[in-house]
Amino acid sequence: APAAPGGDGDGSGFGGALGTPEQEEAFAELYDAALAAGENQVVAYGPPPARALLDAFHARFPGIELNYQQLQTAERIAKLEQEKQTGNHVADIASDGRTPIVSMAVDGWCQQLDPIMDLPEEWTGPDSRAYFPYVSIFGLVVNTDLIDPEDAPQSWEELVSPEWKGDVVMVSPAAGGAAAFTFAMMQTPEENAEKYEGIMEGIKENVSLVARDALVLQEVAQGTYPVGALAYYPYYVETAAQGAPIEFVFPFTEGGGNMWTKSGNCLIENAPNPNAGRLWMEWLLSIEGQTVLAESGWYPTMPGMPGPGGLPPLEEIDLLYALPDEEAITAYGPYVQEVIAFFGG
Amino acid sequence: MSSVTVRGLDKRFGEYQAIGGADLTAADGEFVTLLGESGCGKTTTLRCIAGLETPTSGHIAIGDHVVYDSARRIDVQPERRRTGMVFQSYALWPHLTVLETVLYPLRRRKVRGKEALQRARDVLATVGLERFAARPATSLSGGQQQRVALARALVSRPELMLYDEPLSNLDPSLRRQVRDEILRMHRFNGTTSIYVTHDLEEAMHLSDRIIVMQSGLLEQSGTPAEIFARPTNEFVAKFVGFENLLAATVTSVFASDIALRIPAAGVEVTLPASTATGPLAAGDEVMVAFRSANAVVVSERETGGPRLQLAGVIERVDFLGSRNEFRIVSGEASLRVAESERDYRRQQIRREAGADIWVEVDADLCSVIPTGRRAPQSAPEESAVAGAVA
Amino acid sequence: MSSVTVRGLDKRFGEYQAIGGADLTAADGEFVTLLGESGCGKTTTLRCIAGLETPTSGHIAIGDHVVYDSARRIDVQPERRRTGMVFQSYALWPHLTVLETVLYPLRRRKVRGKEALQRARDVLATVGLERFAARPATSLSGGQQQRVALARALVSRPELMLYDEPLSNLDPSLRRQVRDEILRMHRFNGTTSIYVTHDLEEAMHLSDRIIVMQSGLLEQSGTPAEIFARPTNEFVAKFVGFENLLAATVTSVFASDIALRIPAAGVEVTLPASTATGPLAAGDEVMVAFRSANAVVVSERETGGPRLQLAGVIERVDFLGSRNEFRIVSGEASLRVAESERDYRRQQIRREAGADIWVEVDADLCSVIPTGRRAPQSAPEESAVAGAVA
Amino acid sequence: MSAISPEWRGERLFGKILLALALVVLFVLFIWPPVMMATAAFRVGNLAGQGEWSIGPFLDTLARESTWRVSLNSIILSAASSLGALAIGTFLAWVAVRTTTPLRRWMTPAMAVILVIPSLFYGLGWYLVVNGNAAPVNILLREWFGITGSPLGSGWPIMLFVVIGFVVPVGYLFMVGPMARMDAALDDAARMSGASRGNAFFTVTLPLLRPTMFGVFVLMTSYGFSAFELPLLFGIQADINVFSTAVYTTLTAQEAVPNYAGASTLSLILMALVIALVLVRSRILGGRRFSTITGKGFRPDPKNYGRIQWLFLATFIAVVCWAGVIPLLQMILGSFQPMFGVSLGFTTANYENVLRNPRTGSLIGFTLVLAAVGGFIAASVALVMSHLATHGGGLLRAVTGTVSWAPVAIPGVLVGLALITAYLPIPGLRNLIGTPLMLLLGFIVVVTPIATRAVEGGVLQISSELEESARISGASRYVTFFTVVVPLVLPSFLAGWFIAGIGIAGNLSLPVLLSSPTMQTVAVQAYDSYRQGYASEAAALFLLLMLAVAVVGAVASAAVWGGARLLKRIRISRIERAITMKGSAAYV
Ligand SMILES: Nc1ncnc2c1ncn2[C@@H]1O[C@H](COP(=O)(O)OP(=O)(O)OP(=O)(O)O)[C@@H](O)[C@H]1O
Ligand SMILES: Nc1ncnc2c1ncn2[C@@H]1O[C@H](COP(=O)(O)OP(=O)(O)OP(=O)(O)O)[C@@H](O)[C@H]1O
Ligand SMILES: [Mg+2]
Ligand SMILES: [Mg+2]
Repeated sequence: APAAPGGDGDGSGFGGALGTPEQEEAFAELYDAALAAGENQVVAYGPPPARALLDAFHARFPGIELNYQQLQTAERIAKLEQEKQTGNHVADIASDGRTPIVSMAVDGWCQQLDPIMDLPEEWTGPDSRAYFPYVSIFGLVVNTDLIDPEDAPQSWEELVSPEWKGDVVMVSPAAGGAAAFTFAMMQTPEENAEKYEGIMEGIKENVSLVARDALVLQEVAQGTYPVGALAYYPYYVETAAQGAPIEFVFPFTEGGGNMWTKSGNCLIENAPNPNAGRLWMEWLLSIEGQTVLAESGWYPTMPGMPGPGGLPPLEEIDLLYALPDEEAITAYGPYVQEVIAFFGG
Repeated sequence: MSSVTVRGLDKRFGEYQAIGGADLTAADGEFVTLLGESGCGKTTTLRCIAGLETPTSGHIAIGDHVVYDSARRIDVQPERRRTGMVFQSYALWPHLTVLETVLYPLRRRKVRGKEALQRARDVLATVGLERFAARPATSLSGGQQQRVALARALVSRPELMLYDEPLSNLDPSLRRQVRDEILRMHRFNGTTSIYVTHDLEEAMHLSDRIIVMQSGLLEQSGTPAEIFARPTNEFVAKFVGFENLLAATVTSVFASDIALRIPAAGVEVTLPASTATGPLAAGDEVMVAFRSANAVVVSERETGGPRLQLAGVIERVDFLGSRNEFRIVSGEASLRVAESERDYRRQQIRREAGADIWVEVDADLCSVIPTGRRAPQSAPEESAVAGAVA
Repeated sequence: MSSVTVRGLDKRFGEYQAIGGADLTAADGEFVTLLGESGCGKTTTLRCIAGLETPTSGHIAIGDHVVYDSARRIDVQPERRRTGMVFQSYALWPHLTVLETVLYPLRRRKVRGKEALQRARDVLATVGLERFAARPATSLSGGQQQRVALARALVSRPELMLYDEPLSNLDPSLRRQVRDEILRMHRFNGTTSIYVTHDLEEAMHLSDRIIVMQSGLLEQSGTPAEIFARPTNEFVAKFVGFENLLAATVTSVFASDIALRIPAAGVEVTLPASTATGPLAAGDEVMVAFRSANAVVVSERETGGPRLQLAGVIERVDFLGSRNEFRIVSGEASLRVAESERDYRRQQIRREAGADIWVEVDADLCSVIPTGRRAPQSAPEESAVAGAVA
Repeated sequence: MSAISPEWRGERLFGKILLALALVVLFVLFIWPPVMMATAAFRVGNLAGQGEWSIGPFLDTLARESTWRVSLNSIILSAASSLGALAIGTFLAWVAVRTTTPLRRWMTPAMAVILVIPSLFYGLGWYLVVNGNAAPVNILLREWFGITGSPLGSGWPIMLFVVIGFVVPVGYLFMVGPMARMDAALDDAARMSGASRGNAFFTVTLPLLRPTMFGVFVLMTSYGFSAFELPLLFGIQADINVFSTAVYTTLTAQEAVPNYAGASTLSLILMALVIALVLVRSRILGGRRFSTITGKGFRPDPKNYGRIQWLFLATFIAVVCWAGVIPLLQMILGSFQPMFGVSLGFTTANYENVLRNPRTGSLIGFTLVLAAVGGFIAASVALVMSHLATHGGGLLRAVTGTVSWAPVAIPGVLVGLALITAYLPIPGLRNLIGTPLMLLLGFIVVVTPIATRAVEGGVLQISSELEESARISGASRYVTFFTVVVPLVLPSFLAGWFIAGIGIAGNLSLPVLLSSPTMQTVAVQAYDSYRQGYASEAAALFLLLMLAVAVVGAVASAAVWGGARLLKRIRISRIERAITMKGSAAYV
């Protein structure tokens, strides 16, 4: 649980809740600078993170409010462009999946930062213009009233086999989103395409598709289907907390192909609240931030942090291979279209 | 069979009593005209018969079928009553052309194809609107619209026709022509017709029977000749054009004559008994009524023949081209006399205000109307004594 | 100052020419009546004067102000023309009560408070609608609505009043009463009035001048007496009630007489020169016209006095209460004669179909109307020769 | 012979300048965004309508088979559902105002409340009724026929059923105003001509409403193209994808760089459809107006149709259940569940969470004010434009027609983007972006076509002679407008206001783009919550909004109704006093 506001009382440290004393010193400086500049809010464009995170941050740094506005990539760019043209800057932070954030960093929307925490290069964007504090994973949920989690499918091949026909529910890739992206990643590069050949066809053949992520969990929790595929782990956490008889099964141990995405933030050029914005970005990498992230269902990216809910560490999982950041910006697009078209969209 | 029987018809609009217990009948094939003041309930009566208005109470039968009976909770839908109606407000459909409007009732009655077209064209020709067949009905002139409304009602030849002032906006020659056509169709199809008009001549021409209404009640019913010659009360008399009504007292009643005193004009007169429109006894208060066109203005009192002679002074003369209209003061009474062109040319008199003249009316052109019927005890009012003018 | 001058008024609705170059004037304070067939453009003319319709071309001035001129692109908005109008279709506002409707023009003209109320009440009393003041105007009976429309127009006492058949739905006695009121107001306020009606008597009563229109053109204009006694063409003659029109040829013209031959009836007749409504020469084709009321049916030909005498056979008699209407065949011509109640009683003749009689008309009750004006070369048509009937 | 007064001439010049100015404003606000969107189909850049010219994405998109498939699906879905909803809505509107069916006075309020249900929860509500083992429909099927699974859970029939149910209230509310203003005599005349009740309805009543019905049909069909949530919920399992999903996925599929050109190309299809429909409509109607409010004996009284009215009532109740009660009950139920639609017991935590949030109150307040003000202005703009269109010449009619249809050609998913990219280069507007004022402006642009459809029918019904008689009575054009036109068109105006207001309250894309992050509406907030997995909380929030709308609506209509009655009483008694008591009590 987060420490009491203001840390241990001497005003400069946080009792090791965030990191080393030097790091905490830096946090405190940033916090003071933000308050001194009257930066009492951070405006972020992107999907808001779990509430626990916001609460923890707010408790740690009172007086700074986080305002998230959920925007699609196109919308965000249009809005930022407008802010740039009018000089009326509103946004401090852009928050999104990997490729949009990388492409923003490449296009010069983001400020270069020097992370307080020792974030590995792998998780900083180009020129250190973005941080990727966590990774989201997608896996199976099973209804424990209907089947034993042990008996759940162990690989994509098994999942899409006729054996499970009618028992698996998944969000339809036809509406885009992570599902479409999963199968796009299975198409490229060539090795992936070979490795996962036939999966997409099998899905279409044997898996029931629904419109929304939330419905997958709902259907499984309700017991209409015993297995739900590509369930978003943080949602699972929330749902299980409500007492639903479900279990998360992760990872696929045979054949790999476990779906993951990394999420990032960047500090917008000319952000009106640069200190507060950066504070939020840095805090997400702090011990406290990473811990809360893990509790909320994400894999923290700082080295040495445990995975969420007792899942194995990220390094041990056979993840679906993804193209390098800068290549990914443009390479997946056509495949996503293809997947969507394949599923009738 | 499409006689009409209305009994005890009562219609209220909220508090307002539009019709109070009217009885009305029309025999099969009869042409009945309703006459009455503006707002007396003519339209409402027709609408009740048509089924467009639900009476407050009463009984209506068309032919053998009871179409409305408040006691027995019968209320037949309008389209089942097989009636046609010309609406006073035309009620033309803005979305249809003239021809479509006229074809509409035929379509509804399953007359189709050539026959329908032929009938529609005939009726349009009758009302002189053939040229306008393709125009939207509501873009026509007022009179043309009225004719469309009429054509629409006539075309389907219903057994019972209800006409609500169907010719009020037509010019006289067209009106005469269409009126004759209505009569022809009425006779030809054996339709029963109920007709509302304010034009007395039209009523005379068309009707088998005329019914005079006053504020929601039927006042008198009879053949045109009866109504026009022998109105049984003051209201009807005024309404059918007896411009001159003089209060009088019966002094004595003989076998074939009645002696009267007209106090306002200060004269005594003896009129044939046949002029009385109701039973009379000595002492009765009556009205002596005559039309302005039936009186003549002469400079010298003539003798011979029973006649009403009143000395008077010309108050005003209006020269109306084909007719002169005099207003004459005779004692306390004020009279109206119309002089035809021929009469005008026939005699030379001083036709100007202030001239002393005599007004003469042939005895049998007068009507003696019993009064005080409605309120028998009431003393004659001031205006009545003074000899009122319409 | 509110005289009206209309010059070269032209109005098309799409292809359709409703008015074709009409000229019309009304002097300040004059009461002008437009007469004409249904659909001849009366309403359109009034609407053009009021500014509700934009003429295709022409010039309209009210008083000194040009309110429309197609050449100079002037088109003054209706509300600035200071006219009042009674709409043929009433045009009442469904959301206002009778009193509010009548107050509306006063409000717009900044008459407020007691005065407005007083004026509204007066005008409502005039049309007999005081009791209905609180009712929505459109819930009234047809005649009542028409009176509201009239009251609304009268209440603001505009300098120019346009009346479009304002009394067509009223009963005769009410009509007379309101008509007199209109005249009183016209005189009292010095209003200029243009009035459309189909009721000849109304026109006679009210007008200083009557204008007869035919299909978008003005045919004749004159005082009521002129129009009624001396129509200058067949159309006008028919329209003002000359039911009998006989085609004739002028055989010779003397100083004070005209000799004519009427081929249809096979007679020759000499009429005073004053009966001619236009210049004549021997050989001209003319119409001899007379009203049915001015002819008498006699059993024996009388002598003495210049008169038109036509032998005939009764075809049909309609007994219309106060009047008998004869249709008589005389040679190839068919005639109408109306016999008044008085005439009826005066002589005993066989009044039945087939009876041989004489029709007589005093010479100076005839009008001799030059024809062939419009299409001078055209041979007289069959129907014209046969002595047409309206 | 005085020439025309200089004062008059001045007014004319001033009027012309004013008109020109108005035209420019209208063009920039209404026509520029769709034009920009159309050109964006041919440009590749990081902002819509900017960057390099290229025809590539355009050709690519059109070459895709799926483009045409989804368009066809959408055409079928939107045309069929608009037709169905319009038919049912029109019928119910007729029942409500032209018959004496019991409870008819409750029909409009009921439909108004139903209209407030957001499509998301309407869809989820029905989804839960027909999908899953616990769904009532499936339980019945299992019990009675032994059918398992969710056979009725997706596919065309259920999709049409659900979509029609969703738009029925819209159809109803569009039609009820014009329906209320029909002279009963027109119907009477048909009955006297031998037409039965049904006959008269189909041959006279309906044709007279053609101008309104066609307009509403075109509008509903176009908006059917923007249907997102419902086709997604009920179509995707059956592989039925629709246009709006395609626009969305085209735009976002590339992830990093939005594919504006592809999305704009798709929207050209909608644009073509709208243009075609509008042309067909004006062809069929030919600029005719069927005036049903005349100045001669206009009596719009309802009629008693006898016992069949009980059938009407039953139909009404069935429709209310279908369109309102069932999804609403699910929504209420869901708002008390810890997880929406999953039976894990009940909790009030969702409400507590929502109410604990200090911003909930201002959120609801802001939404209500925005909807009320925006709806009012849009309805007013619609009223003025419709009125001008019926009176002005061909040019004015063309301009107002275009203005009232142009925004419809932008797919709902793109509306926000289209407006922001179109207004961005325009100096005055650019500075407004991000302020509530801009949001209001954007909403007015977006909902004016909706309001216009509701209002124009009412305007077309007013016979021009009613205005003419006012002019002759000395009222200027403006005074006539306010004293004659406005009172007569009021039912349609109120309907337009309400529908436009609901359109604003339910819009998701404009607040996000045109306003600041702290100025959001309930719909945006609720939808965000839903996307984060807090569906129950979203339901709770929306129910609170609905409650607020109902309370405000009830209070407002009670006030209006009571006020109107009072006013009428005062009017009548004043008139009576004025008439009876000689010379007393001035009538003001
Ligand atoms: N709005 C219109 N569109 C097309 N034609 C019209 C229109 N208004 C009038 N007309 C035509 O113009 C002619 C003249 O119409 P107007 O209303 O002036 O006749 P009117 O003399 O008043 O006839 P009535 O005595 O029947 O009222 C008619 O033939 C009519 O059909
Ligand atoms: N719908 C209504 N609501 C209230 N009152 C009405 C209604 N219809 C008619 N009335 C009233 O009932 C009375 C009779 O009306 P009706 O229309 O029958 O008169 P009418 O004899 O046809 O008169 P008119 O000759 O003027 O047409 C009138 O006083 C009228 O005001
Ligand atoms: Mg009537
Ligand atoms: Mg007219």
